Amino acid sequence: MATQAKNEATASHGGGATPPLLSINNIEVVYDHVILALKGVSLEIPKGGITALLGANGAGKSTTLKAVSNILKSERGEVTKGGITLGGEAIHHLTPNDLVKRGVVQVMEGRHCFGHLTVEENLLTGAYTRKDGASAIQQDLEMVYGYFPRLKERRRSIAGYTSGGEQQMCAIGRALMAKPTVILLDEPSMGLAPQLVEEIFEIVATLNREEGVTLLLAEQNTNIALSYAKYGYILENGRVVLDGDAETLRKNEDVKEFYLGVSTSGRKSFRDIKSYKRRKRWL
Amino acid sequence: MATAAPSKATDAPREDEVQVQADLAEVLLAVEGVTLRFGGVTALTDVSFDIRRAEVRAIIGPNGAGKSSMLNVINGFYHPQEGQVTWKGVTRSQMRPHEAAATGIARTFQNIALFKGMSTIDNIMTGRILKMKAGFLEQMLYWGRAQREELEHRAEVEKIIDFLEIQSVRNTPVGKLPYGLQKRVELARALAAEPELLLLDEPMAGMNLEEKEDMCRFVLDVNQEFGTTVALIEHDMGVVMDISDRVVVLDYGKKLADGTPDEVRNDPAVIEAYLGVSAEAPQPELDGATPISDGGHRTPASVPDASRS
Amino acid sequence: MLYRETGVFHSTYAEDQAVFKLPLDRYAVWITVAIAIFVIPLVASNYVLSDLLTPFLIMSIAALGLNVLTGYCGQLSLGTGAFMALGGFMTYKLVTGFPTASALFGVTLPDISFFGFEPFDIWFVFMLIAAGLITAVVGLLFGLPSLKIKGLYLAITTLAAQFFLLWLFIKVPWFTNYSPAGIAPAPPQTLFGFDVTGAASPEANRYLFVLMLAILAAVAVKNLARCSYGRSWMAIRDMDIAAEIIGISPTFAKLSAFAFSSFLIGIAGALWAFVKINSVQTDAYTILLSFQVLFMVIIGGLGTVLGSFLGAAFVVLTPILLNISLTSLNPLFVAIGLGEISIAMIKHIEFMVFGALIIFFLIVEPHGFARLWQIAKQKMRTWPFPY
Amino acid sequence: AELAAEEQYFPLLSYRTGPYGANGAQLANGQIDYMKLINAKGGVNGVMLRWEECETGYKTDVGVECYERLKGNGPVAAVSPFSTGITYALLEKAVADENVLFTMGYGRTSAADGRVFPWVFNFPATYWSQATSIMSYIIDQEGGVENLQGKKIGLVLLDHPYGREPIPTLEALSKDMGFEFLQYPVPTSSMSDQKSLWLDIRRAKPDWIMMWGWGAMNPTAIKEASLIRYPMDRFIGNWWAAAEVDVRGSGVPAEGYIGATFHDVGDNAGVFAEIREMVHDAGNGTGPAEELGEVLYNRGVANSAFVVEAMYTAMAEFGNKVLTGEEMRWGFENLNLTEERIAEMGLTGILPPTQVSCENHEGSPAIKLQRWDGEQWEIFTDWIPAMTDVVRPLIEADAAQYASENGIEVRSCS
Amino acid sequence: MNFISTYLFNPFAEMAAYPAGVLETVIAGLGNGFLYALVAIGFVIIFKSSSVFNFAQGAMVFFAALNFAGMLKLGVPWYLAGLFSLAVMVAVAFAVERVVLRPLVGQDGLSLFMATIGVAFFIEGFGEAIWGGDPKLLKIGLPESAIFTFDYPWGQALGLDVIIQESDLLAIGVGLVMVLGLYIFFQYSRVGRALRAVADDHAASMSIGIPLNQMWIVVWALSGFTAFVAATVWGTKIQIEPTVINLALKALPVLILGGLTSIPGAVIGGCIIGVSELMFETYWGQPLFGGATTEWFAFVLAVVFLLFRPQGLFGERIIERV
Ligand SMILES: Nc1ncnc2c1ncn2[C@@H]1O[C@H](COP(=O)(O)OP(=O)(O)OP(=O)(O)O)[C@@H](O)[C@H]1O
Ligand SMILES: Nc1ncnc2c1ncn2[C@@H]1O[C@H](COP(=O)(O)OP(=O)(O)OP(=O)(O)O)[C@@H](O)[C@H]1O
Ligand SMILES: [Mg+2]
Ligand SMILES: [Mg+2]
Repeated sequence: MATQAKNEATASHGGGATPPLLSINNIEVVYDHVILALKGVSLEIPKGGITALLGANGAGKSTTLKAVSNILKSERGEVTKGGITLGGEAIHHLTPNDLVKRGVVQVMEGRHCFGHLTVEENLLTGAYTRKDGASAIQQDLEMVYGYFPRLKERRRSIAGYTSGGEQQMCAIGRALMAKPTVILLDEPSMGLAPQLVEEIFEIVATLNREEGVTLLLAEQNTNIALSYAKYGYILENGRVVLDGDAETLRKNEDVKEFYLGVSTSGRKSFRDIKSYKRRKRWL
Repeated sequence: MATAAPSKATDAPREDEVQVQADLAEVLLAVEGVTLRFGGVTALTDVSFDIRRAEVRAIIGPNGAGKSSMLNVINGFYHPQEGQVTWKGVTRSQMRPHEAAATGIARTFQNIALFKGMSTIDNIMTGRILKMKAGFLEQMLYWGRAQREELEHRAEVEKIIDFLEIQSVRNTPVGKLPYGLQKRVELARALAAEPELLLLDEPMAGMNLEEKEDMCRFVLDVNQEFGTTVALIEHDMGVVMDISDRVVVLDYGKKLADGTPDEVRNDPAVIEAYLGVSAEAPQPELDGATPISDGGHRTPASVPDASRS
Repeated sequence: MLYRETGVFHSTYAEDQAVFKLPLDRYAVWITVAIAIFVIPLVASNYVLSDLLTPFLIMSIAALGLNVLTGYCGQLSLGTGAFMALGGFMTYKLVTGFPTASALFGVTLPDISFFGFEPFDIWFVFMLIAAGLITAVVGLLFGLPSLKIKGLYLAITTLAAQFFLLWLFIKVPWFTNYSPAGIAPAPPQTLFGFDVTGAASPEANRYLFVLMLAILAAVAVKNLARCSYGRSWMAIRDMDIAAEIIGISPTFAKLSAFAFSSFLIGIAGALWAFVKINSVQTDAYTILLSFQVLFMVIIGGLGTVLGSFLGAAFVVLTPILLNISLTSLNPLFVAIGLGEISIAMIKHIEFMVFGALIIFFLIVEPHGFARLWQIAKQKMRTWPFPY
Repeated sequence: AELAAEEQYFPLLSYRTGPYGANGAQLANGQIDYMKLINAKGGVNGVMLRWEECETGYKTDVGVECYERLKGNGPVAAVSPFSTGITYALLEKAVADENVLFTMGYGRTSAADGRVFPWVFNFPATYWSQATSIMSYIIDQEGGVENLQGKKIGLVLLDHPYGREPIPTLEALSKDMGFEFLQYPVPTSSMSDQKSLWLDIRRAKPDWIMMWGWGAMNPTAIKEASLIRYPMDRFIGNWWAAAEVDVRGSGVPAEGYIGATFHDVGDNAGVFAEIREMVHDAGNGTGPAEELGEVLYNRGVANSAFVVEAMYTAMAEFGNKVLTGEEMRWGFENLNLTEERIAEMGLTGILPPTQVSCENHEGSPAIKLQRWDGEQWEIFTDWIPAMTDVVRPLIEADAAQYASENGIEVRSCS
Repeated sequence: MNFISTYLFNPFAEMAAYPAGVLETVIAGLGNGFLYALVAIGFVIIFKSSSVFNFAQGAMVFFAALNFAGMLKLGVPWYLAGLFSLAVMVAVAFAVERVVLRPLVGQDGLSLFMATIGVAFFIEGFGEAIWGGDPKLLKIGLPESAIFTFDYPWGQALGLDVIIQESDLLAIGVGLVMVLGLYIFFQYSRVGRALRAVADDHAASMSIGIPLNQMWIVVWALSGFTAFVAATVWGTKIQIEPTVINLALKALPVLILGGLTSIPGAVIGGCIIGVSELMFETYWGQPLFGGATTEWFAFVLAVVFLLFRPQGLFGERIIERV
């Protein structure tokens, strides 16, 4: 399966080429019946690609991901317009469980480990939907420990007491245990030490390369996101305001200035920022 | 005041400034030989460092190094098994958190700890509770001192709100705010207490560049305007190196290095344990948020942490 | 845009801090109060006054009390019934022990009277407050565990108060002045020269008396809620660790909440005995009452004054109205050949419907009626547009 | 309204649900069946009876609400809450509304003092009287007061106003008769958990046990008693603790268990034949026809019968019309039931001969005792009069305290 | 001095004087304790796996018993009646999940707690509406008489005069079995682990594909089953009528004593409370405080315990971090 996936991965470079694995067209999300969080967002996630979802706080990144994985309901939010299809199949009616069975797993913003379970138990719960036997699960457990040796050390400790980073690893590891084909990563870099951020993205990249896992990641850290992603969308208060290949985005002047912090004048120090009122908006 | 951003920072060359502060300023808080254990885990082992008045002190280190625990020790939420904390000349091995707050230590939290059920303004007002003196009956009747206090403190809080530019969400329940704004409200709440020492636990986590820049501004202004001492934990090297005067590096609960940003940045141990190889030579284009290496050459198995403990 | 903030500006913080920021809200409240005071006593029947509205108001006071503790301070309590009982018994002891001011201080309040209005006939109110204070002290004692025990654990410990206190009132004859059956009659009381409790007093008097107290309680809670007390309570509720770290003493916040809430609950309990059932007996303060008050607070809306009233109305009135309507429907059932429904069956149906309603409303809006009301307003704001 | 004027109104505060429902239902059925009978026979001198039920669940606050709900719906004959708790709550209301409160052998004992409680009637016997009657039986069995010295007598009581009523009397008796008085309270909230209590009894081995129980408490008590093999013939329930439902519910034979009563068991009295014929056979019965003749059913009948008799008495004075509260009160206060009159109404054995007076609202208290033979009850004593000389002073003292606390001026009856 | 002798010395003197009495009390206490535990376990199962504090547990016991007894009253053989009652409990589980929990997914504990009270009201009313409110007997030939050791030669020989109610022994036996089974299920089975995960974080467990709805059906069915067992055992001792629900309240102190999330805890808590409350009532309450102390003793005892261990004896540590 892996090899075949690889081909496809290579085949669908830069998105669009083959029919997208996951496509979101023009969805509108409302919280509490009154708060309009997404005002018509459309994304196309090619199979085997890494797609980045960028944008300021409150832009609606997490909301988008939740809309895909269908856990909006539990936050009293609902998709009021538009639709989402996975490999051509409409999925708005599916339960999160169905989605995970179809290989779509979300790693939620802000970790969400199971505080009272040990790290290892956390990982094992990740494999809940799997039917391929204990040995296979054990294998993947080892794989995860391979990626995150630190978790191996803490396998017996109660997740609630581990540090922020450890929890982040735990959350990602847990998602891996489900043998996903699509991972929705919400701000994986948040609160991680630089070299860990690297590592995690390396791991993500490896997964994408080796296992042909498709990734949709919401990131604040535009810089690293764009250097790993193939394609990027920029969200601003509930709308897609810009999208394109990682390359083109990185070249884009506005992106450079507002998201990468490099302007024509080169990189400037955080000390030298004069006024706050620089915000330029596309909308 | 928010509009008139001071430009003092850029006038004086930075190195000197650091020197000046480092030498002259009195020690505001000193941590001596602190060791903190949780059952089996040793979060901190014999850590000592000091924070001088009016400086920006950064605490960095890999995840699980014990940074947050350090802050928790400083403001009395964790009680170290060994060592003690000297705060404004008074040495104590234990104090209750609200005492710490009363004596001028305020902080923000790594996993946001706002009062979800309250509006932004009320959250910030809680920061000033220590300053409110009105009695029960007065408040019950909303009369006399109670009313007066409410109004004057409200005025103060509004200043902070303008300063941090959160007017628009003044009356929104914080639970519904996006992450980044919540962080800002939390800072506002800490500032409302007019602290002498401000502890910030990863204030810029989960922010995009723009917001980080603003946050830096705020931190620096607070530090320069009111001379508030700031101790902050941050993983974004760009930020840390730029805005902090001195940096202490923790790794696995042990102090790894302590000094000016440049000293630290060039310390091989730090690079090995934390920054990653490429940190000192960032390609200008990819710099800004987090410096990243050309990736891949370090296999996960050889994560430095793995070898320890 | 039926209901709008636009066009309403607050030039001072005073205005912006006001309870009702919008004139619309302000007027609405004033009108409601005016109707409650001047219209209802005239139009409502005695039964409605004495057995629907009065109990509703008494329970509203209790609900306000519990709301301070559970809604604002986040401390779950199932001991309400017992604290109401304490208020009842204490008031009884006080009014029988010190029937007049002179009995206590030797001073007699001057009894001047204009057309039956006696400005100095306020002894009963003092007694109520005193009883409330005693309850507050006891409540504070039973609140002490809250410093260590949290959440449901605490809730269950409050049951200890419930059962222990009631047991005490039964076992210690002193509480009922050694009445053989352990039931104390509630001697009629007057205020400003009017009979306000007792079977002989006019229903309207009782209603107005309770209404007055309910309004006072509401105002008090509202004011505290928007001052530092209220904020420290809410801070403890939302995240006690953080609250402590930013300088709020949990001890003080929790205990003050316990004391004040018990104070209100105690007064409600006294009224329950003196105004509603004309006697003080543990039988009227069972665990069931504790739960009912908790319903009121949750169904009505935690941490809202309005909610306390709505919740009380729901819990007090629904069963009675259900029962009455079902009973009166009986002829209909007979007519359509269902045959008459026995009162037992009606009771069962009443239970079922009440339970179903609780669930229904929780599903419609888990945060209670008060929130429902907010959303409605929100809708009116954006009307005719959905968002 | 036009019709209502022709009808005397009975607000029935009944309870057919909850732990007391089994007992309450039979009482209510008896009351209603008798009223149906009276109506079938053309009413009380042409005045028809009308009634409405309101479920109190034996809860005081609900009872009060029920009373208030019903009281206005017609010219009230009398109110019988069948709950001591509710009775206490209604004491003042009844006065204020001028409604007779007829608490037949329950409620506030000291209400027997008609000078303080003009509107309350609790004949044929108060709890205190009943307790003394049972004591006289015990004395008789022991062969004289002197033999009570050092004997132990236990009271298993519902920890509720009702259960606590007899305590002062028994304490008084234990003082001057020298027996040891032991109390075994059963909490209302867990009536069916009496294990510890009966282990205590097994240890203390009281010579006699009286029971002031009600509802689900009774069967449990009887069962536990038989489990510890307490001699049933020394276990005496008051007349709310000795019905068929109580024993059958216990699921044990309980042969020999003794209970107090003031009326016959079984349906040999003429009235039952009439009820069968005119009510049940007419397809108008309230409960199952089998319950005719059962203890609580009969007591329900007795309750209605007493009220109806009071109506007759009043009508003799005020004419055959719907009666006002005050007139009903007069009727009760001047009630004088002779054997002849009772026989005339076919109530022989169901109503005891009763004479009420202005100061004495209890009549001339006496009880009979019935024994459970494993199948049914059978009465095995004649009337056992109460020790009025002991009880009356206590009653007057208590009434006096009530009067002073509530500022009631005691009316004179001479 | 006098005080000391009355309150601290005499009771023990009495125990010493009549040791058989102590034995009796302890056994009876254990019997009660296991009954409480049987109900408490029901609470634990649901709390452990959805952090919902299911107040309807008591009502469910009553409901199960009512269906069972009602069927028996209709002359249905006991095994059929039992099956019926069990089936109904499972049906309740489905209904609750569909009607109550699913719409309320992700709401805070208090709302759910409230909702379960609603459920309690409903099923109590529903049950009585169908089967009538009158007390019923639930007799299926389980042992319910009492054993007098004196009836046996060995008892005579030992000079040991003790009465043991068979229903107590029954309760103890059944209780032990239930606990063992459930404990293993939760600690070691895949579903059990998932259940604990759900309790910790609804959203997260959804995001990794644990089907909340099925989980809830499972746990509610499980606790329905415990309710049914409790009802059957209880039926041998008492009549089935609404105060059963109040008896279930006693499960609460047991619950917190053992720790809301620990099944073995529920049993040990049950034993501690069952025994100590009977001992107290017998040697202090009845003789010194006018009796009926069982009303409150359990709760007060629980408070005292909690002051020293805020999460109960075996409860999960309360995680306090910032
Ligand atoms: N549960 C909720 N109820 C109401 N509004 C919500 C809820 N969750 C999010 N929102 C609103 O929806 C908008 C988008 O939120 P979202 O969390 O998707 O932003 P985001 O891009 O993920 O921001 P961040 O980068 O800080 O996570 C925000 O304005 C937020 O206020
Ligand atoms: N309350 C606690 N109980 C047990 N262990 C704890 C507790 N708090 C922290 N620890 C342990 O102490 C170590 C340091 O934790 P800390 O949160 O200080 O790390 P950190 O430096 O803040 O990491 P990060 O940058 O990811 O937040 C971690 O290994 C964690 O498991
Ligand atoms: Mg997000
Ligand atoms: Mg940290």
